[in-house]
Amino acid sequence: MNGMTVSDLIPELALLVGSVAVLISALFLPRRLQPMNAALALLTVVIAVVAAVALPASLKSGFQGGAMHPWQHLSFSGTYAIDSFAIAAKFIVLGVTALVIALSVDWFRSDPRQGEYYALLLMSALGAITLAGAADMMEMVLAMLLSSATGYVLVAFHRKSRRSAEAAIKYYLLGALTNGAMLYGVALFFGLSGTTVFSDMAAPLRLAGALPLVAAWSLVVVGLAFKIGAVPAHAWLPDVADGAPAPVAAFVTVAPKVGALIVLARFVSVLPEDGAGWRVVIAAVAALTMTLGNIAALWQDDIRRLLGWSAVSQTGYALMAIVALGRSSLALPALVYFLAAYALGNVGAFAVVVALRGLAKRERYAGLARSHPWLAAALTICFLSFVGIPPLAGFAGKLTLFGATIDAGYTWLAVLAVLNSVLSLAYYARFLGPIYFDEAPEQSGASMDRTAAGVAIVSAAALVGLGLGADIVFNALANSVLLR
Amino acid sequence: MSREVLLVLGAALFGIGVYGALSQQSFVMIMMGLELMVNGAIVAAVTLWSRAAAHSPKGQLLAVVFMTVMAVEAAIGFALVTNVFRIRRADITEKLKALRG
Amino acid sequence: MRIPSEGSALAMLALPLLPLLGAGTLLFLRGKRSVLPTIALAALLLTLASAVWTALSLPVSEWAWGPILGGRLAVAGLGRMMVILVPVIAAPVVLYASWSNRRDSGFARLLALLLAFVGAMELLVIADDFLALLVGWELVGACSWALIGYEWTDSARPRAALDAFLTTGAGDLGLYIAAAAAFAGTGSFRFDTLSQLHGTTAAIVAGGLLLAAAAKSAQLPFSPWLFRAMLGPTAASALLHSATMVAAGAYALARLAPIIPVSWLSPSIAALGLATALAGGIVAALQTDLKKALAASTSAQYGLMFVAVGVGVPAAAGMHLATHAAFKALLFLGAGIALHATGTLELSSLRLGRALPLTAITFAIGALALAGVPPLGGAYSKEQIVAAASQTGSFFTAGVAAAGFLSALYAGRLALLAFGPDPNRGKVRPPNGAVTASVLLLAGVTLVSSVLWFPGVAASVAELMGGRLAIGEGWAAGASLVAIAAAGIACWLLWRRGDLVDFGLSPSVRLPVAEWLGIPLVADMLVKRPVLTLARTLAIMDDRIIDAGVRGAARIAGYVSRLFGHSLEQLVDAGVNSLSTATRLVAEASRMADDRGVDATIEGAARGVGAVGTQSRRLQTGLAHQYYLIVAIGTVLLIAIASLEIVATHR
Amino acid sequence: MITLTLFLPLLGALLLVVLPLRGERPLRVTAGLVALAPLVLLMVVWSRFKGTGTFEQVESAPWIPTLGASYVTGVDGLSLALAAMTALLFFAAIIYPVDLRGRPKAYFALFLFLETASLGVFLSLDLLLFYVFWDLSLVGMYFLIGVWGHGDAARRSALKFFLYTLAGSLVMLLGVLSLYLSTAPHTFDMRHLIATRPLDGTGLAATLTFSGFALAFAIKAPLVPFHTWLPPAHVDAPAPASTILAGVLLKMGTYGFVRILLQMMPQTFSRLALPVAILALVSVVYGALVALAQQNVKRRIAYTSVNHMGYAILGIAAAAAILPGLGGGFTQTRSLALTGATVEMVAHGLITGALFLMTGSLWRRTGTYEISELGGLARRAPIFTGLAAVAAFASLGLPGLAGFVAEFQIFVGGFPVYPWLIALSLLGLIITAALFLNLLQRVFLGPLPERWQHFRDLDRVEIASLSMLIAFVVVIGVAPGWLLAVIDSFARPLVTR
Amino acid sequence: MRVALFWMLAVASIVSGWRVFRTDSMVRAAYWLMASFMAVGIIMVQLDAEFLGLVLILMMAGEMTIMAVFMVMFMMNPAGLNPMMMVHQHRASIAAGVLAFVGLAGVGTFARFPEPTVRASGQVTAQLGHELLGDSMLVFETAGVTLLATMIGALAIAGAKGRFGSADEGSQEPGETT
Repeated sequence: MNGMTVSDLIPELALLVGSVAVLISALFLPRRLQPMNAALALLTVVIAVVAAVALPASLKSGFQGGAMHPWQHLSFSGTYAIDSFAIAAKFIVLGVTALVIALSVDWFRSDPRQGEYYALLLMSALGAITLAGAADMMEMVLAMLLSSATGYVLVAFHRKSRRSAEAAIKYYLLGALTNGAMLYGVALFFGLSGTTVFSDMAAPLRLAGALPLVAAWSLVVVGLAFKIGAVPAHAWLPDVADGAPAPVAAFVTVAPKVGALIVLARFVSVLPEDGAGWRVVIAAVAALTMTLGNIAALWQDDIRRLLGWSAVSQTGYALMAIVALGRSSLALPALVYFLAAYALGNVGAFAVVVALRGLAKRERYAGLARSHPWLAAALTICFLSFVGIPPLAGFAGKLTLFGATIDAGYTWLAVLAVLNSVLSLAYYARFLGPIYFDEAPEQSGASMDRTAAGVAIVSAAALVGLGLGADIVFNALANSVLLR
Repeated sequence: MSREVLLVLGAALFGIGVYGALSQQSFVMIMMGLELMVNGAIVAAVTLWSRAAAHSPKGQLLAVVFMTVMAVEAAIGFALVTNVFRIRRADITEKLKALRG
Repeated sequence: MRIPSEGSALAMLALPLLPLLGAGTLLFLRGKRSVLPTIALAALLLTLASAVWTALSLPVSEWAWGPILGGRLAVAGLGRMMVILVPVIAAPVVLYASWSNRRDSGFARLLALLLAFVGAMELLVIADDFLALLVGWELVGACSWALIGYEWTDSARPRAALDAFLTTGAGDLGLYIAAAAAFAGTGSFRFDTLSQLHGTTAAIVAGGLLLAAAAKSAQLPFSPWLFRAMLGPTAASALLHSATMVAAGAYALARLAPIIPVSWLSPSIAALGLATALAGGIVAALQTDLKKALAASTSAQYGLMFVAVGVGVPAAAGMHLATHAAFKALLFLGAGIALHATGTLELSSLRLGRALPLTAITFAIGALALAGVPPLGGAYSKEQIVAAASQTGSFFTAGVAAAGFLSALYAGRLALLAFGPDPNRGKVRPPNGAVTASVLLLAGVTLVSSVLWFPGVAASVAELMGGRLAIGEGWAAGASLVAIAAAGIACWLLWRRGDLVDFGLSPSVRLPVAEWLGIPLVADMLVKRPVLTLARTLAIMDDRIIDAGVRGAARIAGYVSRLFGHSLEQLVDAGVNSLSTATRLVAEASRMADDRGVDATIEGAARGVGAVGTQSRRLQTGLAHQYYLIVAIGTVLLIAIASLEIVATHR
Repeated sequence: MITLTLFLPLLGALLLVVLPLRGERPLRVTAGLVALAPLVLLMVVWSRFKGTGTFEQVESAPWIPTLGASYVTGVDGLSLALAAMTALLFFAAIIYPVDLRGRPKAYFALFLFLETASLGVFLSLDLLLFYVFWDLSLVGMYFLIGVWGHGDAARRSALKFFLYTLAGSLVMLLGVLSLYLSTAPHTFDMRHLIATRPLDGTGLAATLTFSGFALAFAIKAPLVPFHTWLPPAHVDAPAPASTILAGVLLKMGTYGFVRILLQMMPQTFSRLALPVAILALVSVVYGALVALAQQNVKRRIAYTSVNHMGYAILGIAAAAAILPGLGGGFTQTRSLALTGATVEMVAHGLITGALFLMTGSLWRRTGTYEISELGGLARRAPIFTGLAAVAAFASLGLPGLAGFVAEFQIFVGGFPVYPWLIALSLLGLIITAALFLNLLQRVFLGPLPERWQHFRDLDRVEIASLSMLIAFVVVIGVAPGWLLAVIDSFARPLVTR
Repeated sequence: MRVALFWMLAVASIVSGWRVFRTDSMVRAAYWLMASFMAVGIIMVQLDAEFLGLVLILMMAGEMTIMAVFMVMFMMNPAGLNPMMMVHQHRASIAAGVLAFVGLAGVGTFARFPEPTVRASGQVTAQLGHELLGDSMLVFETAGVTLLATMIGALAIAGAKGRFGSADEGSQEPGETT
């Protein structure tokens, strides 16, 4: 089991190779053909997806045990997990990456450095995927670093945009601070357990005192909170959603979050159940995050900021799964499903923004239902999915999350989440109102980005499909075990 | 050179770093604070390797990883600070508040 | 005499259905005015035929709405007389209406409503269970609403109709309760199971029934609704006061009071009836509007019937119901003719004896019957009530005799004032043939009722109704006759003195009494106004307070976001100076509470778009170093929560 | 068959969007035809209905087997009656003319979508499926009110409606989860939950779950004091939407009271029946009184809904109560109360639906709902007046019309259980009579103001739509046997269990 | 001797760390920071992590030099030597720093850590090498990828010239009108 099977890393390697290939092609392609890099990047993602699909199948032959999912194992001396959740995260991240690439084609068409953009995007996806699989403190730190460092750059990618630069620096400053804190926490963990591999940490940690343990995990959680956009390190999210290039905003509000939540799950499952107090703290963080995100979103007149804040609140919901971890068998499938739904919704909503060439102000959306009915419908579906209206995917996600939370004995958190869902409807509906109920002010000049519109519609359709076909996800994840 | 003393040293560097990161207006000075924090973490890592888990080479590796983090953050940080200064003529946090609310 | 058969059951169903069908036909053919009266009268005649058949065959038939709901229809007892009486009285009235209202735009509606009125009443009569009774009961009420509001362009009339409907409707609630209690007690609505009732359930049934009957028959304190009902067309009044609406109460009591095993029921009925008879008599005597005076007399006469039921001789009540129906319809038509001729109903300005001699004679016949002057049928039935009362003792006898005195007094007064001779009276518009015929018909019926005086006739009529008459004390009959004679003399003397209109009483005394002893005012003050005020208050409260709770929640969310934004900003700015921050926060909060709390009607949600919106965004200051502070504070909080949790679990 | 019934309107909605139909008329005709289909299909279902007391004509398919959720539909007496009423009401509402703001396609598509959602609530036998349709109905209604409502207030009313009822439905979701988690293996199947009643009794969990559901349904029904979303939503909604809102959506609340609370948690309900009944009584009297004070036609009718739904829930509570002293007794009357409550749901749907459609006609012609601005319309519109009078009398409970059949059964059935509450609730009857007759009098009777001299009577479509509803009101009022038999088939086994 | 040296270095690292934020110019601050790192580097050498210590010292020397030059080149005071004291939320920052120190020092002082079973020996660098290419190879690889990504990223942002002329050209939102 501890072999260094390079074949375990085929999806990751594909991304890496693809990224380098994009860089090289960017060097040689004439400017006119630079958008070809998008195609190359997309191809890379497709290869990675195929590899991720093939991975369990290829591994199955090697492991003939009687277990339910014999192919699940820890690789690279326990530092990297190959399990259902890591693979699910790969799918989500890769899917998001593919959609974001499609969003970027038109958006970055005029940018001469788009080759670097796609290369960095693939690297960032690689970071998120590695994060999801990380089963080692150092791997976790580096994966986060990879994801963050590329993320900062992607956010700053518009060299002429004042907002882009500002968003990037705030993103960076907050990330560096929390990362610093996390490093100290990781050092403490190493001291307490003598190792950085999750699977070897659990036993020694049970012997550790409460004081260093709390200090250590709190610092690590702060670091991860930054990645997922949870209180208290949430502040970058709305600013980045607002200032970053819209396709990048779609990406960085989703992909790192997926990886970080999975690794957070792995991480807390290493902690001793008693005496560490982590469950209550995560519950408190979840409660604060969802409430803050929703309250702050309440009166937003800018859809990009609104999506940023709603991304904060969605993090709060997702954290409910972490709270229920180990107490409800529903928790992890719910988390994965919810993340998939959230990813589709967020990308879909940003796709609408991209399709409208970055249009953000609420009043400019008046009458959208008439001028762009399909875009309006897609945005509506995304929003309603966020609220949790059935049969959209967001509903089944929230349903299972609430169920897991109640099952875990945290009914108050579920009740709070319900109240928050109602609150969230208020600001989503505040946006939907003008779209449907008002007349368009005048002919809006910008043409529509058709590819992005397609992405929006595909995302919305996928939300419906995922909602109706929820069983595919839950069935695949039933009886899966989170490796650590 | 007991473990406790070394860890207090690490904590002190980290604390100074926190103070610097929070108190400085200039981006570059903030970055210095952040580096000091990492410095503290490195001290802690090496200490805990040497004084608690010397059997594991991972402790050293941890310090390497921390240094990598420091280098990467510094590089990206410089790039971003240059960038924002170029576009916004902003060198302190107070000058960047277009994105808020 | 009983010939039950399938056909007779069908005939019984035809009793309500034929008139209703006729009403539908009338509405359908509303354009062809000329055929309408024919259809209406034909429907009534067919109904009459069915009525006679069923009265002879005594059909009984079960009916069901559903697995549980259902009951029984039957023509039995008093009903045998009633089924016939209703079309008999209705036919002349419809004849009258078909001429006097022929130019109305709602002519078809009027005839249809009259027919529907008959149909509903027939249903009420053949009901042998509470459910069917209630259905008929309510339909009668609805028809009377429509009839009173017939001339709806004058908004006073629909309003009067509403008042009448609500007054009787309040009583109807009693019938609902009675039905529910009867079902609870016996598991069925049927009358034949009522005798099984006992205890509270029986008392509830009795009380509910009495309430409903009192309201319907315009007994105290519900009597005033009849005055409002006077705004309806004459034909409607005639029918409503005689054989339908008002009759329903007395009919139901006469039918049910004997079989409900509740001891206090009969005395209560009698006492209520007597009180109404006396009060109604006084009101009728003092009222100067011809129709209103007749209306008051209706209350009084039904009071007498209640007395009869109360003292245990429902047959006497039934007999009086029949005779009263005939002469009261007659009197109302007479009043209608007077109104048609002069355009007024003020007693001081009528005296149409010379101008309309035929009408005067028929009116006089009716008045004599009302006064109880032998040998008219009205007199016989009233004497039977006196006789019945005399069985229970002198108190009721005296009361009934006094009521008889009053009836005779106001009957005479009305006849003299309305159709007395007036030498100064010029020409007036004469009634036409159809109207006259209808009046004559009713006069004929009134006269025919005199056959009751023939020995044996009354007894067999009573037997037909499933009861028997009381054998009265001789002195009682004498006293009654003396009272009538005295009233006649008093009437004559007053007429001679010219004081018959107002008895020389000043309006300030007479008017309140004549307007039903001030009951309407009291009801207005005690019921209508408080209810309306309550409704308005609640409506305002509903808008302002209950909803404000909800809006308040929205507003609190706004506040929270605002305060949150503020507090963070303050916190960030002030750093460790938390004390001053807290003070400022409290001040800010109270200022906002003052600003907003006062004006509770404004939607917090909408208001927030402006002010609160900008405030809540301050949460995100945009300043990176303040984000840092959030992280620092947050981390401390995380550790604090974790420590608390650990301390708590380890204790 | 039921599945077809359920999804035909949705299919029709998609068809409307896709088909290149232009202009209001062809769209209305198509939508009307589509809406006719479920009505016909439900008649077939009705004809096949056996009344066995269990769910019949069940159709099922796996949906999320891992979570124990499936697609299950079927009918019993309750759902069949309500579904048929729903289909009828939708047909009447869809063909009813209303100002479409130049967006006929969206209007009819949304309406058909809403029909699927509404039918789904009554026909699904899986809690999750039930919830799905429940929430979808909110969405559809939100857009109907927002886009086609009157004036600027409509948007706010729509949002208020959406927020308020979504809050209710999410609270219900917690209840659903609580029920779900109490089963082993976990399932959302209503039949299983009804048969096993896993969370019944007086424990804290059961009480909390019951309260959650009750709150959700009380908001939806609505009961005082959770009703304040209703008046603005009704006033600002376009008339056909008001019709559906009052006729169908409110029923979901009462339906939930029966289907979930009474059938799945009868013991808990019997313990908590009195508070529910008192709340219902308050709704009856309060709703009537507040309606009496309203000076806006639609607001007035809207508040009578509070009153009527109060009756329905009073009946349900009476049926639910098994008082210690009564033993198992009063089964007959309790069954009567439940039947009455169900008939009330149907009757109120038809009657108030018709009344709201009429307000639409009023609005089309006058542009106002203020009672004080109207009057004397009977002169120009006798047919309108006649139909309005019948509907008003039906609503105030005149025998021979549907409302009476419902309310009478509730009174009679509830009386042995809660004599005082029932007696007090009768007050609602007289107040309702006052407010409706006053309404008729002030809108249709009296002198005709100059400005309405050219008021038009109802046109043919309006008459057809309304008389269809009124006809059923009369038929149910005169000969309700066919309906009562179906309803009784579920009500009696339920209370005798 | 070792101990005395250690104490000197420890005090030096803290003091110079403190001086970073108490100096007049950024250039000086950079050199104070470097001094702090150098002291820590030597302490690491003392703790048998010679390789790491030296790497740290070399890295910081280079980095801080770049930083100083960088500040002079790009930032607001070209001399980079003018007096400056630019702080905000000062008391809160002090509180945070003190809290962080007290908390972590408390952990370091009072927490029970396992005692080392072996003492770090002379082969530590070799051990590190084995670990890098052995059990933690993935970590090593990830670090490599991260550095690669950093280079690409930093160049993409900071480089003023692209392959096709100015890097700024066309690098903006499609909806923006600049």
